[in-house]
Amino acid sequence: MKVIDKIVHWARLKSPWILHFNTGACNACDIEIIAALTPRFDVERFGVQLKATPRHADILVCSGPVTRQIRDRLIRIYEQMPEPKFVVAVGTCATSGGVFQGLYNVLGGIDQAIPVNAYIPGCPASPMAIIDGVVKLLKSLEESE
Amino acid sequence: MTDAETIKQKLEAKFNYLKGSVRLQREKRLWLETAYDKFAELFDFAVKELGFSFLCTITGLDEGENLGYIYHLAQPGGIVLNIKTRTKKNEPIKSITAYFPSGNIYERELVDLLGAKVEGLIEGLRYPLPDDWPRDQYPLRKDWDAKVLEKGSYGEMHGENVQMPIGPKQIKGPTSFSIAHKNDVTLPIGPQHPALKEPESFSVALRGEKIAGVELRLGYNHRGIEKGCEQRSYIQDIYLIERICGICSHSHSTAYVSAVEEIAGLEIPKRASYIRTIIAELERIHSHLLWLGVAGHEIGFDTLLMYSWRDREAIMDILAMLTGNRVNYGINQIGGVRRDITPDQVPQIIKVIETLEEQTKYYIQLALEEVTLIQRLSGVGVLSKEDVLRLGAVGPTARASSVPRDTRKDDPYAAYAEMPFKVITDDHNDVYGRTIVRLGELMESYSMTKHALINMPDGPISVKAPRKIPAGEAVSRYEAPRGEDVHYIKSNGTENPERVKVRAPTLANTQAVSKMLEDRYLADLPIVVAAIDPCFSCTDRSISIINLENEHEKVMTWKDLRDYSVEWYKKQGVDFSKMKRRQFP
Amino acid sequence: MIILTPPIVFIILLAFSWLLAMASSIVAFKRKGPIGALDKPYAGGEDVKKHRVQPDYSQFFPFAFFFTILHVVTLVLATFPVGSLGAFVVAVVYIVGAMLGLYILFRR
Amino acid sequence: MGYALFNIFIFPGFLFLGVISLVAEYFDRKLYARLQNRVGPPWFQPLADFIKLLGKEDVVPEEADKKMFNLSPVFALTAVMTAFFYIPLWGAQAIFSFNGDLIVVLYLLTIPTLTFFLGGWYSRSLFSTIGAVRSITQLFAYEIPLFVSILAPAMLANTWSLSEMAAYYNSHPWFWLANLIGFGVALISLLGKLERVPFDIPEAETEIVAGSFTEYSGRLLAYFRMAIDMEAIVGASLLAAVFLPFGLGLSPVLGFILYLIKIFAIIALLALFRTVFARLRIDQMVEFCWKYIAPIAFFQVLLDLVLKAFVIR
Repeated sequence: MKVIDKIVHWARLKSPWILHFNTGACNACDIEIIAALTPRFDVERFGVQLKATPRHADILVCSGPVTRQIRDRLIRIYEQMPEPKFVVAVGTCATSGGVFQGLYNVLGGIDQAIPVNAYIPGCPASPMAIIDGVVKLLKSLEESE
Repeated sequence: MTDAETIKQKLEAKFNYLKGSVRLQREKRLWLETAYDKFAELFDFAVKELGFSFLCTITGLDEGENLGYIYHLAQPGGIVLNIKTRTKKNEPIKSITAYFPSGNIYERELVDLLGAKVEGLIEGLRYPLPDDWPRDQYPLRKDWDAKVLEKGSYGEMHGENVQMPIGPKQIKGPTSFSIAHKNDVTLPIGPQHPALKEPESFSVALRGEKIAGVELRLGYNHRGIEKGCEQRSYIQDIYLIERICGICSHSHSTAYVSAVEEIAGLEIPKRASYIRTIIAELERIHSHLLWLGVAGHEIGFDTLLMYSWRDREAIMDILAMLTGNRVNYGINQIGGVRRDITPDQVPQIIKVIETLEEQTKYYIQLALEEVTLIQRLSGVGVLSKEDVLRLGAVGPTARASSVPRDTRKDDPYAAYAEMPFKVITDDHNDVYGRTIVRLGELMESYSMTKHALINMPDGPISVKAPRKIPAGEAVSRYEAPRGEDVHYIKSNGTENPERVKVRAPTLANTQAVSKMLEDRYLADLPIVVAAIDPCFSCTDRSISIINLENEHEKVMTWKDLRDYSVEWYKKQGVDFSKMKRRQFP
Repeated sequence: MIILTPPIVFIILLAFSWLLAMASSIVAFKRKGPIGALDKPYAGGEDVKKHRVQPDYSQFFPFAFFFTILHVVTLVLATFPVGSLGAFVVAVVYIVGAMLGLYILFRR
Repeated sequence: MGYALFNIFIFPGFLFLGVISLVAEYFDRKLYARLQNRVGPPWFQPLADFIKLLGKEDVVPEEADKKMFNLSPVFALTAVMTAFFYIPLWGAQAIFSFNGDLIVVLYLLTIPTLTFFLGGWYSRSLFSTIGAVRSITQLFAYEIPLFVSILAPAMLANTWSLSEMAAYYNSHPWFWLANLIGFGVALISLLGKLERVPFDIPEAETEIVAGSFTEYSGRLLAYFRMAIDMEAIVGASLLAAVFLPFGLGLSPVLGFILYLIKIFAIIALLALFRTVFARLRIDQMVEFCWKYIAPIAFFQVLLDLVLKAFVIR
C-alpha cells in the first residue's frame, strides 16, 4: 500500500487544478492570476489548469477582502470542493483586508471565513509571485506527507 | 459668449428667483441651488428645453437634519449642469425614472446608503448592501459608525442580545424567489462562474435555449469605499480610490485628483498633464487588449486570449518601467505627477508601440475575416441608437451604436485638448461593432501616445499642494476604457473630504445589458455581458431588469412536475396524435 | 472464437471496468471531518432549491423527427442485400427523399 | 481461449488502448499549447491527472440517482473498448470480423454520448441537465452525416464488414481517393462526437460550467475523461481504417508504425481545429450540420454509387 500512497501523493503534486474566486477584490489580482496562464508565464508547465467548478478543483485561489455579501457563498464553494483541498489567498486584500481594512462592508482577509494554506502578498500580486506561492505550497505538501 | 453663458442667461431669464445664483465655476460647469418644490419644473425645463439629455449621476449628501441631492445633467457638448436641492430627512422625493430610466440605480443607492425615500421607484433587488443588512442602518449618514457592527454592540442598540447577522445562515439568494414562467429553468450564473471574472449573480429564466428573463444582483464587491474616503485624508484617499478597480485604476485616480485640484484652484504644469495623458492611453491599450482576450475566451476562442495577453505583457513592462508597478500605478499626486519620463525611455516605448501596431492590424484583419468569430459576434446584443440615448450607455457600447459620446472630445481634461485623435464610431449596434470600435481605439491610442511622447514640453512635473483643501465642490469626468467615469468631491476646509461620490462607467452600461439579452440564446449571455467590458468592482451596482409576472414560487415534486408539463403540452397542442408543426425560429 | 463476439466482449469488459471502478475506491481519500455543503448541488455559490427541471427544447423537435426518420431508413437500406440492382435503385430513392426532406426543413 | 483474453485485456484491449489514449491526450494538449506558443504540460501530465483524480474523495450529490450516477462512466468505458476489436488496425484483418461489424462499431460509438446524457440528467443539477440535453441535441446533428459518410465507402466495397472493406481497397489501390469528401464529413462529425471546440457546446465552460460533468469529481470523472480519450483513439482509427486504407500489405511492424502515424495525424488535425475555431451556438451547429454537412455526405454516397454501377464493371 505504501507504494500506491507514494504514487497518489506524487500525482497530487504534479496536477494541482485551481479554481479562481474573486471575493470582492478590485480584480487586479484576478487579472494577474489569469495572466499566469498566458504564454509568458504559462502555469500549465506545472500541470496547473483553471477549472470551472469546485468539484474538479484542488486549490481554491481567492483574491479580495471578503465582503459581507460574499462570505456565505465563499464558505459554500469551499465546502463543495472534494477533500484534499487547499486555499491560496492572493494579494494583500485576501491576506489581511489590505487598503480596505476597516471599511464597513469588509470582513478583512480570507481567513475570516475559511482556513487558508498559503498567503501571497502584493497589490496586485504579480504572476511571478503567484506562481512562486503555488510552487511553495506544493513543496510544503511534499515535506508534510 | 460661450454656450455655457447662454444657458446661464436662459435659466436666469426663465426663473427670476435664480437671478445671480447660477454659478459658472469652470468653463463647462454650471452650479445652481433650488428649493425642492421648484425643483420639478426646473428639472423639466433643463431636460426638455436646454437639451441636457444625459444623467451623469445623483449624489446624496447628509446635511445634518436634511438630505441634500445633486442631479448632474450633461449635454452632448460636454457642459454639466449640477442642480442642488434638499429635503427633510423623512420627506420623500419623486423618482425621475420618467425622464431617465437608468436613474433607478442611482435612486436605489440613495435609498440603501442614505435612507432617502423615493416615490415611484420600481421594486427590485437590494443594492448595494448585502441581503442580511438591517434595513434601518444607513452607512453614509454622518452619525452612523462602523463600530455598530462589532459583535454585541448591534444588540445593545436593539435591546435584545442579537448578534449582527453575519453568521453563515441560509441567505435568501436572488434565485429563491421565482422570476420564471411556469416551466422555465432558473439558471443561477452565480458569484462563482467561469464566465465572470468578478462576483455578480445573474439568475436567468430559460425557455429551452432562449433567455426569457434576467435578474442581475451585484453588490458582492461593495466595500464601502465612499465611507472610507470620508475618514481618510486627501493624500491617503488617492491610494484608496486607485484600488476601486484594477484595470482602470489610473482613470479613477486622475478623475479624483483633477477634481481636488479644481477645488484648490491649483494649475498643474503642462508636462504633468502630458504624462497623465500618456499613462491614461497606455492603460487604455492594456485594457482593450485584455478585453479582446476575455471576449475570445467567452466565445471559446482561447487562442485569441493567449495571443492578445501575450502582447499585453509588453505594455505591462512599459508601465512597470514608467511607474514602478504593473497595475495600480500611483503616479498621480495632488498638484501633478510623482515620476518623470526620462528622454532615454521614450525610444523604448515607441519601439514597443510600433510592434503592437502590427499585431493589432493582424487582430483587425482576424476580426474581419474569421468566420466562426463573426458568426458568434454579429447580430448578438443589439442596442439601437434610441436605446443608447434612453438607457444612457457610455463608452464603446454607445459608440458602437453610432452615438459619438466621448468625454476626451466633449469635455477635454489633462492634455487631450491638444491631442489629434478622432472618435471611432460604428453602426453595427452589436457586439461585433463594439469589437471594431475597441480595435479602432487601440490604433488611435497608439498614435496619440507617440504624439504625446514626441512633443512633450519640458518643465516641472508637480506643484506644491496645501494639506487642507479650502471648502468647495467639483465634478470631474474622465473617459475610462469602459466609458465615462464621474467623480464628485465636496470639501469642508479640513484635511478629510466631506463627500466623495464615484459613478463608474459599468453602472451606466449594466442598464443596457437587459435590453441586449432580450430573446437571445443562453450561449450569448457571457459574450453580451463581456461586450460592455464590465468592471463590477468599480460598480457594485444592481438593478432588476426584466421581471416576468411574478408567480408565487411553488415547490413541485418530480411527479406533479411531470403531470404538469404533460398537461401543459396538451394545451399547446403537442400530444403527438395530431402533431402541429411548430414555427421554426 | 465466439468469445470475441461483441456481446460477450461487452459483458467481460463491463465486469472488468466495474471491478476496476470498485477497486480504485480504496485509493480514494477518506474524509474525517463533517461534510458541510459538500453534497449540495453546485450553483455558483448560491443555494438554489429548484433542481428538478425540465428544459423545453421544442425548438429542435423538427430536427429530432427528421433524424429518427432518416435513421430508420438508413438502417433499412443497410440490411439490403448488397450488390443487387435493387439496392442501387433504393439507395438513389433514399438520397433523393433525404435531399427533399432537407429542402422542406430549411425552406420554411 | 487464452489468446482471446490476451486480446481483450492486453493488446488491442484495455492496456494498449489506455496507454495510447494517454499518449494521444499529451500529444493533443502539447500541440494545442505550442500552437498558442505556450510551453504546455510535461509528458506525464495525463497520467498524473488520472491518478490524482483517483485519489480524490468520492462525492455523490444528495439529489442524484446513485445507481445511474455511478454506472454511466463504466458503460461509457466499456462501449468504447468493445468497439476497438472490430477495426482493422494495420493489416487488412481486424482481431475478429463478421458481416455487419461496421454497423455494430458505429452504434457502440454512440453509447458514450448516451451515457453523458444519463450521467448529466441523473446528477440533477441545473447545469448538468442543460449540458445533458445539449449533448443529445448535438447527437441529432452529427449522427446521420457520420453514418452516411461511412456507409458510402462500404457500398463501394460491396460489404458491411470493415475487414473486407480494407481487403477490397487493398486489392484496388487508389480507389480510396474517391472517398476524400466523405473523410472531411466524417472528421467534422468526429469533432461533434468527441465534443471538440467548434462543437464543444455540451460542456461550454463559460456558459454551463462543465455541462454534464459539473457534479462529477474524483474517480468517476477520471473514467469519463479516460472514456473520451479512448473514444478519440477509436474514432481516429475507425476513420483511418475506412478512409485511409493504403499501405495495408506491409509487414506487421511497419504496418503498425504507419497506423500510428495515421491516427496521430488525425489527432493533430483535431487539435488544429481546436486552436483555430471559436465555439458555435447549439442552433448554429444543428443548422450547419443539416444545411451543409448532410447534403455533402449524400453527394458522397451518390458518387460511390455512380462509381460502382458504371465505372467498375
